[in-house]
Amino acid sequence: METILQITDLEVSYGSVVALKDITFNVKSGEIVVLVGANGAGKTTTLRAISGLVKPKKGEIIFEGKRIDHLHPHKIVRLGISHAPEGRRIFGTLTVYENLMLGAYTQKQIDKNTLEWIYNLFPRLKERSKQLAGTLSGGEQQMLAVGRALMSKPKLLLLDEPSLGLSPALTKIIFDTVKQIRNSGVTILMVEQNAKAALKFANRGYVLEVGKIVLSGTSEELLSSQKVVEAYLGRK
Amino acid sequence: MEIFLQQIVNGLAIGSIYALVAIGYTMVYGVMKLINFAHGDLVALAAYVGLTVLMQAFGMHLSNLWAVILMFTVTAMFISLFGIILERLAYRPLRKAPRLSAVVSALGASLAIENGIMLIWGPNIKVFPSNIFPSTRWHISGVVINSTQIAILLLSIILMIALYIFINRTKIGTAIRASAIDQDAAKLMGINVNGIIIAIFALGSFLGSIGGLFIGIYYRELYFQMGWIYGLNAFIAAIIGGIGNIPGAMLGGMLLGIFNVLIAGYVSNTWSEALTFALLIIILIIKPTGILGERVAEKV
Amino acid sequence: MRKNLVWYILFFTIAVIYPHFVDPSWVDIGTTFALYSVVALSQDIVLGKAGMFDMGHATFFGIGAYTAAILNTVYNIPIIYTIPIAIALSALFGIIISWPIIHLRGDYLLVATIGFNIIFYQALQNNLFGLTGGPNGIFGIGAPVIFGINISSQRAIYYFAWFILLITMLIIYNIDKSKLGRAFHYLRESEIAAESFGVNKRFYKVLAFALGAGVASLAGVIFAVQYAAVSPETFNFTQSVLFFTIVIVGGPSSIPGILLGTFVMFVVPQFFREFATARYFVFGIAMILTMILRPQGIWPAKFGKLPKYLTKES
Amino acid sequence: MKLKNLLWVVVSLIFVLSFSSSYAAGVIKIGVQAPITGPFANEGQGIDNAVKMLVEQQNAKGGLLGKKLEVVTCDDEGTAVGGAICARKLVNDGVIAVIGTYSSTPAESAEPIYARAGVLQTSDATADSLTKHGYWTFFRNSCPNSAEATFTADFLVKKMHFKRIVVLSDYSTYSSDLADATVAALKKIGGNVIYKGKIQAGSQNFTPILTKIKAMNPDVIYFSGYYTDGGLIRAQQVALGIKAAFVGGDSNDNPEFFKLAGKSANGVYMINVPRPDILPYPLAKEFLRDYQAKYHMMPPSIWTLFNADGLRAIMYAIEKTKTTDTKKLAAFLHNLKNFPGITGPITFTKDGERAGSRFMAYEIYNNNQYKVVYKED
Amino acid sequence: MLLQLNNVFKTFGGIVAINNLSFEVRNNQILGLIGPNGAGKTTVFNCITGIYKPEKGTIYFDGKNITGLKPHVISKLGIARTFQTIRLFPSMSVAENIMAGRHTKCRQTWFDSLIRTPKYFKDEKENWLKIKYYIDLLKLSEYTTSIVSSLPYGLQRKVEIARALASEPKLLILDEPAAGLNNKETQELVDLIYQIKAMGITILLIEHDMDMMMSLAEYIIVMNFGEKIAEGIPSEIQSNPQVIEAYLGSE
Repeated sequence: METILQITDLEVSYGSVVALKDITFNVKSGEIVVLVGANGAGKTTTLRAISGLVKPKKGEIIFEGKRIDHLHPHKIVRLGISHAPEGRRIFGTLTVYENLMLGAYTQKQIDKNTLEWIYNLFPRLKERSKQLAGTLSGGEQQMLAVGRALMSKPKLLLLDEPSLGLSPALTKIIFDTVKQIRNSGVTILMVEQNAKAALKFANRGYVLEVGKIVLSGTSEELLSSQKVVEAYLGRK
Repeated sequence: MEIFLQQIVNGLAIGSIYALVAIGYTMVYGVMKLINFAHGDLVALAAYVGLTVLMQAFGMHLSNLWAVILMFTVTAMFISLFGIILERLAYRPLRKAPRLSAVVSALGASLAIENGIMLIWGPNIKVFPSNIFPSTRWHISGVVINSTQIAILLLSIILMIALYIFINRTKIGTAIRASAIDQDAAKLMGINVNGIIIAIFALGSFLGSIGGLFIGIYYRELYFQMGWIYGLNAFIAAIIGGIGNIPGAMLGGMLLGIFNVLIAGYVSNTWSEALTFALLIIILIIKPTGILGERVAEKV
Repeated sequence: MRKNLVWYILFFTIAVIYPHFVDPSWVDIGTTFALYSVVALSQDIVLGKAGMFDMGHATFFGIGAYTAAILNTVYNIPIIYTIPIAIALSALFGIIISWPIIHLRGDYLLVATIGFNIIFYQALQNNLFGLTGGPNGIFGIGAPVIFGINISSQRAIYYFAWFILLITMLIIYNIDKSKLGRAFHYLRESEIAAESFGVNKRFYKVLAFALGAGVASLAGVIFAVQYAAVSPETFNFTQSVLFFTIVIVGGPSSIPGILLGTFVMFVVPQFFREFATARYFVFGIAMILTMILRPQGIWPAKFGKLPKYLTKES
Repeated sequence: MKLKNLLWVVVSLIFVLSFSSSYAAGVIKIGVQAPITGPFANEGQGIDNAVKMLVEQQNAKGGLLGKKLEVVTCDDEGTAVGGAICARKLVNDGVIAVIGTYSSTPAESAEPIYARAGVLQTSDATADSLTKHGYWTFFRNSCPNSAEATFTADFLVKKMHFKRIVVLSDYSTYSSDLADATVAALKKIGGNVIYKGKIQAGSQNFTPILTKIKAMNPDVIYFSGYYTDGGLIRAQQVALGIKAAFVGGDSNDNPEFFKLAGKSANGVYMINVPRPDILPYPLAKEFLRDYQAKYHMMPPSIWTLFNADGLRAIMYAIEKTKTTDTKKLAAFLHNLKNFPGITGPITFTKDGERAGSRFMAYEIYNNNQYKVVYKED
Repeated sequence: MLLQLNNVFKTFGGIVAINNLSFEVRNNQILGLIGPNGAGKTTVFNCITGIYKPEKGTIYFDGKNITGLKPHVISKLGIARTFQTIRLFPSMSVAENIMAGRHTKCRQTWFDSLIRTPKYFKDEKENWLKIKYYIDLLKLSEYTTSIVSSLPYGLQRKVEIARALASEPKLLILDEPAAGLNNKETQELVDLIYQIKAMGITILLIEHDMDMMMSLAEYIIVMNFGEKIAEGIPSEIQSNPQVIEAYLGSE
């Protein structure tokens, strides 16, 4: 498989606070890769650096052979990276349909098939397309955030905590959908707290601790690693 | 009753001008959280530029209609461009600075434009020719309405409907609304937020320039400091409607126009400004974010 | 700390000898500079320290000037006794005005304060209660007599104004170095953290307005004495914009910053009087440039000057 | 970063370098206190232009007493405080006389300062109080409000027989004083004032108050403010279909009034001293010709000419008394009788009032033609 | 019993953030509050400290009903806190930040401040010297005059704790104090928390670093979806299947 995203020696800091240090990893085409780790470990910052919302201090981000770490976010979206950010960040006073349209902002016109596909993935969104997004329930908002990100027909989808605040049943639905999205050919890099479930369907994972990658491997390796459990529940 | 209706008619005419100008304040505030104190002076500048273009057009022996069309197009284009340049020079360098620094920059821009007008066109008042619009008057059961008022009201409403459609039905319009809600999320949609800010200044200045030309056509008197009065009123209108909210600005403008005439006509002419502001303060105390504004809770 | 003291002594020494070297119109400008500095410092209590966007401060300046003018010309009360009355009245107004609007955030508060200024201005113009003299204002205000000295000559008023500036600077300095000033700063920097550590938001915010109003009012009384006249346009909204700009251009919450701000915004335009027609044009552009080059103000406030018993040893 | 610092230094230098003033010996200094900026900027610049032109002409003839004249201008911005600052500045610059200012408020705040310094002051400001303080240095070069008020009242009641009179003013010292004086004069001769109101100058939208007035059915609307508002009030009055006559006080009499009022100007009555271009005096024609040649425009109003006369009277006094001692000049001026002026013969009374008023009432026809309908006897 | 929550209920725009939560904190206990992101832990803290007003339920502190009181009143009663996202006074110095903790303990009135009465001098000196103790305790003395926004994250966390301690609280609420700290700093923090407990202060703690939580907390409350799903001593919690599911997720 060919490497779609390569990150080398990435360093990010907010003011004097170093958030990421020497992060190196890659994502291969067609994979689901999960970043796991406790709060404050730097998972979200990694995604923000890839989509251009924060400028790295050092290091390279290469997407499909092109260096993107100096580009504006809107240019990165055009290259085919879509980011469903932490906390969903949907446009609450716009309708569901308008949110989806914004997802397709970089497209010349809205692809009916993509829309249809997203409505198939999340039938709830079709039912509520005229409703204001802010009035949706938490799960529906998450669906919208993912659906919106898919509207730009990305090659690489960045998902930040898609199960945050969702009930187990809803989490399952979201995760099933993530699998479907991958099966349709979109590469996925996700941050997930629900590590066990995520690793179940992911190909590979990286464990972050305080801005550094401390462990990496295939899902199976990580799932059986004591270190992952420790990352959350601590050493006994 | 006739008197009351007459007041309402007059209030709507001035209110629609306030509304056009208020939209410029509200759009800039919505995305940049900046009170653009120079907007009112841009409106005044538009009236002066319009008058100059009109006189040139008459000089070229164009018919009234063509002269007016030329005036509107040239002025609107010039002022929109001016708005874009203003943003680039006076506001963009301050986007990461403390908010009040940008406010002072806006006050400086206001002072510079106002006195720039005086340097170019002189301190004397300038007067729009009275014969550009046919001034027919209709008496409808005691209420006098003239054609200029109707033209302004109609054109304003058409412009506002067009803006409403643009903002709500087009891609760029939706992008503008999205940028006002959450700039980072907008960037992630592939929206060039810098481009949106430029668009907002162009659009706000465009509507302001139409407002300025209407002032010129309706009242016909221009003086270099007039921007302050219209700017302040339009700004109040934007606040009443809920600053950042475009339909709010339209509503606020119309309401303020009507408040103004009703207070001046029925309560007290000499206290009209004070009462308008007292009303504004009461609205703010009761509904701190204006009539259509939304309360945004801070996350702790 | 020592170094600062030396600078301040130098500053006031120059101020003391200044009127002996310049012509009378510049003495007047020096007097007005001192008074405007006092108003700007008082505005800064609200705007710079407590972080509330107040763009109507000329109201309180005006309340002081008009209180002195009315009490002196109508009721024949000597100016010196009008000072405490003016301060108390203005502080009371500060409380009454700010109480209902104190919860408004940022720009909304700014609009509300502009509103109060415009209401005040129109009240003056409309000759409220037949006392304010309408658009003419009030003429023939007397001079204060202190310890038998009649403060009526130009120089006497000059020194009196600078004495008031000195007192104000001391008061502001005291505020900065105390529980009171720290509470204001905490509220500006983070309201939630301040409240969580026991700072009573409403009390301190209203108090900031009351103190700001009181001090501005003091300057107003002397201003009325300086010109022996008060008229509404000296206290209109444009004047508030000037005080607001002084604070932001100079550097919020910084005493030297605000003095510099007053110099740049009030004294410098006096140099330009020769270039009357172009000066405000150039001045507007200079305001933009200043903010771009110095977004925190010309002389931003510095924190971390602590009592010696804390920083010395260990 | 370095570039920023450099720019900063340049900006500060611009501020400081502008501090310069020059002193020249062997000249007679004449001050101009006028609103060069602010809402009356055009009037102020008119006064400044006129003074500079006359001084230039005098210097071309060799000046006065063998010395050149020099003009020092100070912008009072039309405010009381600006007036006081200017007065102190001009006094210190060593002027012997000050021409201006345009409006009453800054003239009044400057008066005591000139009086104390012994500097002559001649202003067109019309507030009655200006000549009531007993300052020997003050000379009014126009006519006081009270004279105009009496004339206006006579015109409205005795000549036109208006029964329902509305009086409007703005908030300025001049305008509200004139309105008050006119109402007082009307009451004295039994005029019926049905409404007295104020408008905010520059607000442009006067329909609320006019609509209110419409319901009162007035015969006449008298406005004592400025042409910038008067022209619009008339236009909006007609647009609202209010049939009443419109009478404007002297400050309405300005070419811009007719532009603003458009066709509605027809039938308007103006109360004023003679207009610049119908002044019958050859000096006036000469002045207007020179002014137009030099500045390529007409003076903004008659007030420019009044101030020009103020200057001419003072220059005449210097020439006659062969001194620049202001006490002697004042004594000469207080006894000046029928000195030919641009605005008619100049005579000053003991309190510095210009004697004799020359008010007329004009009716406007053909948009901007004047016809005298009433004159003082 | 120092703190007692009874059936506290709070919603945001129709979404339930805390659902009938009850628990109590005993004197001088270290009580841990854990749960996945978005479980409502911080909202609980905000309800206790008065930043949010619970819609239902009561909160008792030291025998007093503090439900719905203003934050500054609650602070005075002896509750101090740190924040999840650091909330210092960014442009002020370390010492001035810590001095905020003394606000309720300073006895000078605003008038003493204004004209510098003898009471002012005495009060200032007393309190500055008091915070000096906390500056030394947290080993911040070399940063006393530094502006906090220029300090690294770990030090900022320490300043927050010092500020809270300076108010001499009965109850100290720590919201993820170890977030963003490295191992060494975390270890120091653990020692510090033991020291604080030794001072007789009760501690309520939210923390994601489970090593730290398990070694520190005497008793743990587990939350998910705004509800309490488990409580007990650390070893019980660590082997509780419900907790494991909440954290690692079901399949």
